[in-house]
Amino acid sequence: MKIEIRELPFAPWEALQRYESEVVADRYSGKFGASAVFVGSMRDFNEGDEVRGMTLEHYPGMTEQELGRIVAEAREQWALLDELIIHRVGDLLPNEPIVLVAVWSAHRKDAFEACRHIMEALKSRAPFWKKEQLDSSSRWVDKNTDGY
Amino acid sequence: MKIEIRELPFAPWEALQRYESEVVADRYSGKFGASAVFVGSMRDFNEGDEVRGMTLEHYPGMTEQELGRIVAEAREQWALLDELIIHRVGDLLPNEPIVLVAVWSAHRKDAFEACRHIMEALKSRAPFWKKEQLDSSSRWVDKNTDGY
Amino acid sequence: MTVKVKFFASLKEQMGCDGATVAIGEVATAADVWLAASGGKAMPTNVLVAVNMEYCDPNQRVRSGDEVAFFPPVTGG
Amino acid sequence: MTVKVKFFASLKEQMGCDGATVAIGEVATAADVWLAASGGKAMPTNVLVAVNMEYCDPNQRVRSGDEVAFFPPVTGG
Repeated sequence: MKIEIRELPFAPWEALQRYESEVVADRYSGKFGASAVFVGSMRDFNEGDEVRGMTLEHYPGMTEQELGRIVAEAREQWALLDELIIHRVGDLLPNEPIVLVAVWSAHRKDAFEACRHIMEALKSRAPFWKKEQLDSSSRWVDKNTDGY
Repeated sequence: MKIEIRELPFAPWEALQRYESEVVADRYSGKFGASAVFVGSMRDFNEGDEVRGMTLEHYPGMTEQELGRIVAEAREQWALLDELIIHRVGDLLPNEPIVLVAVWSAHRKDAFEACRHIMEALKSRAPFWKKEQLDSSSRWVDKNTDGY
Repeated sequence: MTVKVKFFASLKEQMGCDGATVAIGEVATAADVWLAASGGKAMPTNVLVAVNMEYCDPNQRVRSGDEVAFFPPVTGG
Repeated sequence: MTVKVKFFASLKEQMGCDGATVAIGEVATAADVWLAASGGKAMPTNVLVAVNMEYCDPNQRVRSGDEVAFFPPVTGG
């Protein structure tokens, strides 16, 4: 398992390629029949307004711990081999990836369900906060919508 | 949308990186908030036996058509921006990726649900057949298990 | 009329060929094509049928020149 | 005893600071810490509370040296 909170932009597919070849393929060669991935990227619109940029604040320490607890809970419910979570903080521009959640499992049902569960739990529990920059003002995002 | 049936091995994360940067980011810049991906890889065990290799047969023409119909149905049910499906045929070795299903959407609910739906429909309808090579024999895979 | 018949995977191995052009009477269903192509064998219940690359019921009417495919449950992905 | 208080995001802006070390009586809950740190303001109903980086109820007892955090609904992902 790897959980990374980072200030700098990241390339999700390259990060997956690297993590899978360096870690997952090494430890679980021939065992991971299924991987499910979600990538959330910054859109340039929200609630009817054009969004120029975004600042992501987080609670250092608690964020990593809470994501670790979310993954541990998922492991109790599904048969997972490995997990990778990357989340941006700091200043973002439209199109930039915000979050990556990836899981590897022997079976596709576990991979699909655990990936979605981890993502929804991240949205509702991990201490991150978004502030959107509009043309001439900024605003905190109120709350995340339910994803089910 | 791109549907590719290929004889040669493929690197799923590199294929995603390429398709997203060349096609999706170009057409839907700032619009795709969510992408969901499933990658199925060949395991080295099945039903208690070690599997040494696999041959994937398909029905050329119908396979592409059926996958196109599956994507069209998904587009009726969910708000999708783009889709990428890659599926191997021919001779495979353990660890090699068999299938990639990726969808891009503005919203994560649509991305998650459409990706899983397309994958399950592919499993139950797309005309592919697996033959496993064991130590000293080979066998056709009987049927796919239900993924829900 | 004639139709083009195709078999795939384990069914291809059982039939010993991947297909044939079959002559059949003008009014015929996919099931009739199976009987003509298989030499009268009963069609296994799990066999899937496609006419012109679309799934269909074995009772579907076929027309001259149609491609009629028979195959076992699919196992891709 | 003293506890370390933290505020985040819009709450940090409203409070005008990102935290403080607060002196409070020996028997105190997270809600008591809020009152001491906010100068007696009522805690908004949507505020989340974490003690030592774990979510908890505002009524949870705190101990000397605890880190008590208050923040608005989270909006990551």
